[in-house]
Amino acid sequence: MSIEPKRWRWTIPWLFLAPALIFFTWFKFVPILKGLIMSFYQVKFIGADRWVGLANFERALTDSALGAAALNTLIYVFSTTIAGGLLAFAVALILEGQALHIRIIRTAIFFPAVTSVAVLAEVWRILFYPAQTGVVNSILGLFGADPQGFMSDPNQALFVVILLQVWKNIPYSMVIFIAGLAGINRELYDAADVDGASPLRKLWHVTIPGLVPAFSVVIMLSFIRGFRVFTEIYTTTGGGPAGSTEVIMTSIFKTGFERLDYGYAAAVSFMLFTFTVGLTVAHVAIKNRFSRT
Amino acid sequence: MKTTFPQKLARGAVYALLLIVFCGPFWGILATAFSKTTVQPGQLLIWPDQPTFDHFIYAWTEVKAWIYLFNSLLVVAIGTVLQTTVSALAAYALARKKFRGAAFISLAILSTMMLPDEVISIPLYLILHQKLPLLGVSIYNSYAALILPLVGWAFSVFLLTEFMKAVPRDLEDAARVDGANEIQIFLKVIVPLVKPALGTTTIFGFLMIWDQYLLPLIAVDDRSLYTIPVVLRSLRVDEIMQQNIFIAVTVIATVPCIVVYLLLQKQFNRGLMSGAVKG
Amino acid sequence: SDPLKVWMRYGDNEKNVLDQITKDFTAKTGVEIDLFLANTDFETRLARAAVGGSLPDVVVNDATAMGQMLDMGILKEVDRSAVQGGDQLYDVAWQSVQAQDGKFYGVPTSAQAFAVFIRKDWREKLGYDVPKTWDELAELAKAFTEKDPDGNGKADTYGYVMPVSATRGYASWFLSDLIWQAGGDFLAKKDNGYTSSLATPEVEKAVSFARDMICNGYAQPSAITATTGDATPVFSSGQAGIYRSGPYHLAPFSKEPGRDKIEVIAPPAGPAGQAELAEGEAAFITVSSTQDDAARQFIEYLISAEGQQTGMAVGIDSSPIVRLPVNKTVNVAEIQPDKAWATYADLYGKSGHYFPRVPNWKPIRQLTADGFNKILSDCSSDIAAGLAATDETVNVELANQGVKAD
Amino acid sequence: MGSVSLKNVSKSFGAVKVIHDVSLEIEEGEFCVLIGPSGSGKSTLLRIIAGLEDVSAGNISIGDRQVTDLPPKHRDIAMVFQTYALYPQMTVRENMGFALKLAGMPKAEINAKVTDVARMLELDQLLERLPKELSGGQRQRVSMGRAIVRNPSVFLFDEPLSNLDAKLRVQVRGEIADLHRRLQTTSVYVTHDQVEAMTLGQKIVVLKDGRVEQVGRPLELYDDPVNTFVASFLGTPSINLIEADVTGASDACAARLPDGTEVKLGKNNGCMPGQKIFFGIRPEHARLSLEDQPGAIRARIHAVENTGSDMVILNEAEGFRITAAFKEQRALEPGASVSILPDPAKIRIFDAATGKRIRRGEDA
Amino acid sequence: MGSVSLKNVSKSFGAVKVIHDVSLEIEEGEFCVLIGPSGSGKSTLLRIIAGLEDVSAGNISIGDRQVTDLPPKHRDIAMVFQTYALYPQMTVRENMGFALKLAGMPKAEINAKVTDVARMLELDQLLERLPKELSGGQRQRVSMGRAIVRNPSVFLFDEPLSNLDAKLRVQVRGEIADLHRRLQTTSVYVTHDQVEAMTLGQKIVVLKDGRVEQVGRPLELYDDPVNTFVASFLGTPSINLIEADVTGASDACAARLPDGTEVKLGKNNGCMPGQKIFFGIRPEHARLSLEDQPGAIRARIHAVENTGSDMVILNEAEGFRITAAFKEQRALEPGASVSILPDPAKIRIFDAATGKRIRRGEDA
Ligand SMILES: Nc1ncnc2c1ncn2[C@@H]1O[C@H](COP(=O)(O)OP(=O)(O)OP(=O)(O)O)[C@@H](O)[C@H]1O
Ligand SMILES: Nc1ncnc2c1ncn2[C@@H]1O[C@H](COP(=O)(O)OP(=O)(O)OP(=O)(O)O)[C@@H](O)[C@H]1O
Ligand SMILES: [Mg+2]
Ligand SMILES: [Mg+2]
Repeated sequence: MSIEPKRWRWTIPWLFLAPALIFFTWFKFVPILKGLIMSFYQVKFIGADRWVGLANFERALTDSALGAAALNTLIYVFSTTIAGGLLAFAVALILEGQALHIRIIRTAIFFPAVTSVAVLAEVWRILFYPAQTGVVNSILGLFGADPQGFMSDPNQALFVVILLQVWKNIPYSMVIFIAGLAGINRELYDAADVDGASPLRKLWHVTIPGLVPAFSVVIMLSFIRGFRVFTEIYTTTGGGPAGSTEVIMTSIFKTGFERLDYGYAAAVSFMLFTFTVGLTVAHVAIKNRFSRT
Repeated sequence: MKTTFPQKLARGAVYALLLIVFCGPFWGILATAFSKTTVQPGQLLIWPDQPTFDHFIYAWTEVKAWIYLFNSLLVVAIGTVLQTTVSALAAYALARKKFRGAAFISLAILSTMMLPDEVISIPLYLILHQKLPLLGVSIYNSYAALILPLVGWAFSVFLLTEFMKAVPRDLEDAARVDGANEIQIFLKVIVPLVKPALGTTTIFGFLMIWDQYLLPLIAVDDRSLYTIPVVLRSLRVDEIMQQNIFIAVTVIATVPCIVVYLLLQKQFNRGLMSGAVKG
Repeated sequence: SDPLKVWMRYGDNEKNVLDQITKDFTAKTGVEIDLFLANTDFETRLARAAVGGSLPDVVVNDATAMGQMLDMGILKEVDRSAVQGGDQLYDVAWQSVQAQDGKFYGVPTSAQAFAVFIRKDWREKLGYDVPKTWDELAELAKAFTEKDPDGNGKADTYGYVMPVSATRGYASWFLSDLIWQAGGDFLAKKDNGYTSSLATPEVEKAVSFARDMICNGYAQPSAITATTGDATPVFSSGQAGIYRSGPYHLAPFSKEPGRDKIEVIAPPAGPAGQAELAEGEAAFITVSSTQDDAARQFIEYLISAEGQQTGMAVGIDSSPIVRLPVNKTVNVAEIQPDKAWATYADLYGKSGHYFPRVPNWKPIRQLTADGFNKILSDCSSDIAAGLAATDETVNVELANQGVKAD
Repeated sequence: MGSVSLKNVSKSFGAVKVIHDVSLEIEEGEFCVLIGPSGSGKSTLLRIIAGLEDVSAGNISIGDRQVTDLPPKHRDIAMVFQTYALYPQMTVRENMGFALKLAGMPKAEINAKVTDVARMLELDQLLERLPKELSGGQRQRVSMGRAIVRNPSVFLFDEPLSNLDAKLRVQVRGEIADLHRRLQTTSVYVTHDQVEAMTLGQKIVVLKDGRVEQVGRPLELYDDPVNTFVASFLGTPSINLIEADVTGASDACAARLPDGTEVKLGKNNGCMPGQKIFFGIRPEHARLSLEDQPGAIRARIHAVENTGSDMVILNEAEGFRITAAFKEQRALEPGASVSILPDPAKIRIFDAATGKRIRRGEDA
Repeated sequence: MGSVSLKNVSKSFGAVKVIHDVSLEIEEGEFCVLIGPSGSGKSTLLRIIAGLEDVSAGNISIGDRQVTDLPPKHRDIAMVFQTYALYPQMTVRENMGFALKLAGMPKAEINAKVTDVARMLELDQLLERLPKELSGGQRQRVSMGRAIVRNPSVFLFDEPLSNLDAKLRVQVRGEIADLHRRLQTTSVYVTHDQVEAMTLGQKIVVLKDGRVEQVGRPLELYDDPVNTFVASFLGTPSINLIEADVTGASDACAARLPDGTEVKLGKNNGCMPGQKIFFGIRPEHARLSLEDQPGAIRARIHAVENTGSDMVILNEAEGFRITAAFKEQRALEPGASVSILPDPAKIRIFDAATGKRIRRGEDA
């Protein structure tokens, strides 16, 4: 390298990238391509697959069950984003600071974010067990409420699985907000004090504008997680009852892996994939425009 | 401006509420796993009732949780190290080098972050069966099959890239003037400076590998290679298992994650925080 | 030669008996067995193995899964007459592996029927008789729910444990008994195929009975999302007192809540009399197998009197893989010490119903389960309309499978 | 309306006392500069006046109102911050009008006021821009505009120039001075830059460790510092402080420098023979010549710093260093021998043990 | 060993050319300062010398070696960065020894060298500390120590003082000067502070927009600038540049200032009657008196900035402003009428159109 450094310098980034590129290519890019190709076929298990062109995609667009799942997904994404974001923001305001007890609490409430989804789902099934003796129902009982059906009630099930995602994401988003809060110029609060702003006004005119980047990160992460949500739902309600918690990924899983219709599952997957990638690109573009001007 | 006693009390109540909501369930699970009393579905004990290790002993000897725990730990240890190393190397190139194609590579890697794993499981299964190019061996049904597909992970590449971008150029230049070559710059200057980010990616990488259900399903046939989540799932469909034993296995599945988190949490918080502000 | 690769849809609970069987078989024939067990995602694994060209030689799976495996094209035809000992098998068992084209693609290895477990201690405490009809069943469920059968002073018990989640078709699987007991059926067989026959007063009666159970609160509260995995602990932990299940639960329920506390009864008769689901497992040889002889030998061992007897796991610390023997020469009542087994055998022979043998039952099971689950989860919905809607989706699937009658 | 008066103000953060019993009177219309090293409590004191920090003890009044317990918005003050603290999401116009809007002033009136002040500060072209679209100097002016618009009794400045580069700093310093000449509003200005303090202040308060060391007009402090701290804090290059012994009789004693040179201290000098003192002479009062001079300090040039307009000569004498400064260009090279003659009227002496000034009859 | 020579060096970033054909000779042992406004290419030029940037065209040699294509480590240079660029995870000792360790020097030898240099820079007590445990000035010294330890042929400095506060800056500036006097290593020093340039440099290179405007000794540039850019870049307060017309005959013409005052320009002034010029006079060459003087500019004092050691008087004349500066303390108040007399020998005139200097016979 030192003999003719200039001539070989271009290879350096590629040498560093090489291991990653090998792994990504073999275990991600190639499967993605294969999957994409599959979506144009009716996949047979023994013998040659049957080329069906765009039929799988057409079917997806007219599949009403998938449409219902897509609607549930949207509800899921927006509710988890809004509720999770706002609650995490509130928790961040409460737990901002460097005092020891606050740091300990922050560490402790992070547990849900570092626990297996499989375990979390189990926790949820236990907590929201619909019997009167269920944990949450017992607590509700203290306030005189009737036992609720929770995940057994088609009207509540989606709400309960949304709550799971919110619960799991609050600590994570909270840390991002706390970082954002630490980045806000203290003098702005002083300036607002001198200007005569009330605490609410300070929140609105200083804190929230200062947290715009944090909100942007939180929303983006929540969107990505929301659109591809699977395990959280599959292991709690399995999409039921009466399809009330069916989302795109559980629907894909059922057609692909339970009914073994791989071509169709691949086609729907790629539509979802394209959508999320598009969403990310749009987000990055918007963010860049904002930070440039 | 001074906090009054009622205010303090209110704060304390809010803290308690947060702790109950976010940690309470874990406590309940722990208490139940150590209780002799059989719980009904939907019940947790607040305090261990007739404390006992029986459920763990059963999980250990009968369910043979230790085999799966060992597998999980082995896979997660090697996997996390490989993943972090490979990601850090790639991040170095993406963050600190200008080269043709950088934007394209970034985009390609980023896009895999959006991809649900389920989507590529069939093609991945086929690939695991194929012989690796050049090496001519198939890794199917081996530890390698549980590890290698997880080594490339966009999230850690990107987090580390963001961090490495923030390392002042002066430091790299200083090292260059001091006579360091690329490897030395990477190891001695960049890596020590992105330790917090490494902490963060290690925890999330750990969790991600630990949590794998689909990969073991398609990568191995041999029961002796199963990992904890697979066993957890097959225990859940096992209708004969006692609830407490199942909860005990759940505890076994959770403890390593929490331990790793607590060990790395200082780095982790800093990493998450500074990474986040840059967004 | 290579060991014979065998995949079985069993879990750890059956491992010991299977080890015993393979050991005996190898000792007898010298053929090595490479055994793989999976009780989750079994079909998914099979599908992947098919795509990846790594299918086993022999698959032991639910007989109902045959349609799907045929669909995948992985099964070899079996010459019934060439199977040694095949003539000793019950004919009804053979039918479960007969495809639409009249050919056989597997060999039955085990059968079972479903009966009802009841908390005998509760029933006696409350002074009720064994229920013989739906009404008595409902009465008992009501009593278990409302009369504090466990005597702890809390209203924390329920009547009937119902796994009616839509997941993997549980609702359909559970309701089948009731439908038949009411005199209905899933499909109507015509000359040139089937049509869905759910929108009938009989099926409506069955669904309505189940829904009342749930809506009156006599079923366990989580019924609507419960699979059997969720439901079983409800019974075993003493949260509810009635559970419809197979003989494989005898052993565990004898430990918890305890043999003296439970009884096994014939399912209470519905408006049309007695009926219950009959199921079975079967062994299949895959198209990619190159060891047909060894495979056949293994299957023949499984159905032989010796194999069946070992499979019943008497004296082995294991769940049985043979619930009810398919071999006529084996008498379950003689082998199983618990008399309840006889009840099962009796039911299987007398009133057992297999699911209809359309080319692929699984999708239909899923569709009907989706439909039932939807109806059951809404206490005020129009049952007939829901069933009619389900009929439509099932008919579409029948058409897909090419067996829709005009 | 605008005098500021602090009476025995103390402030502790937790157990740490950072302001010790400070009393201070700032007259109406006066420009008062608080100066001191980092951590001396300047910002804290300013924030106490603003009402952003509570006092632990003491009283503050503005005009004739006791404001000790009033929140900032009721103190009739405006503040300019080191980081300008402009609301990033608001335009210049909105930033400047924000306080008025909060006070409930009608929109038209706010607009008129803002436009007025913007014109005065030459910001009228920038009213619709966001802070991030402004240069450092412009931001600085907006932050001043925001304060002026409110027409407060007192302006408070916390190191308002420290984020600007050297050239801009000089310019904006001039603008602040002009503004004060025009508006005559009482101002309290925190800085740690002595040039700013000297050029802007009508009254300078020197703080150290939360205590007031000296208060006075700029030249008063420069010429008549009460101790070595104040003497060396003001002036660049710093005053020469040379350890010396007092010799001779008390009414006409002299200082013996480490190299043996004796410098007459004049009469009524308040010093005692044998006493250890610091002999202080500012560089511009140390006359340097290449010829030998009687009574002069003999030294060798160590380094010459010539900026074209100013020459600073660092000299090594026996046992100490002494700096001389002047504006004329002279050909001087390191290594040359020189003699240095302190201007007798400008000598300042301090007690070596306490650092306290010892006043001589000759001190102007 | 250590001369540095740049021949026709150009550098583009993408399509933007930031260094235009720069040639420069720095002699062995010389202390050369690169100065210019922000973005003028100072850092880029320094990084080119260091080998941290490739050149687009041209050659660089250090000593008698062509180094154009060599990587930094083979150029025998050491560099001190604005941010000090200390490795945060290494102790002072490790920081200083890092380059030697990389070069494979035995541990004992490294230790000896580091200890040596640390003693020289009074860092010996701090060797085991981490950078974050040091003050700004100490960090600065460590970063110099790290450079010195390597004993390179050339030191490169990129604004090494800009992160220090004013007092410390003066002190460390002195240390750098001392060090250079001691080691006599060729040094290239980038700054945008003209005081640093004037006091440290033996040679100053003024850059603007990637082009060399003028190269010379400090006083040469101060007294003899080639254009208005160089003239106003050096010196604080800045030179007064007043638009004027040339009147009279060409061998003895005068400048008519906007207020009508005519100032004789002397003979051989190279100017043409009727020409528009900038009339330049530095503040310290503008003599100010309260009495009327014949031929003087009449003005009114606008503001007085008195730092105790220096007085800067900003004056308003009719149509222009003019600044005067001096060291004596005089009683001057804003509003007073004054007359200002430029020192005839120090007048510098520039073509108004091009900014180019017009040389007069009288220019010293
Ligand atoms: N909120 C606070 N909590 C605890 N200590 C504080 C706080 N604010 C200031 N201090 C301490 O009070 C002392 C005075 O701080 P202050 O900011 O007033 O100094 P300063 O003179 O403005 O310094 P600088 O020139 O660095 O701004 C310091 O020792 C500082 O550490
Ligand atoms: N890596 C780069 N890519 C593109 N343009 C660059 C790069 N580095 C510098 N430039 C541009 O080159 C020009 C010269 O930059 P340089 O950093 O040399 O200026 P400078 O004189 O050191 O300024 P400063 O005093 O602000 O440090 C600037 O216009 C700058 O924007
Ligand atoms: Mg301060
Ligand atoms: Mg620069």
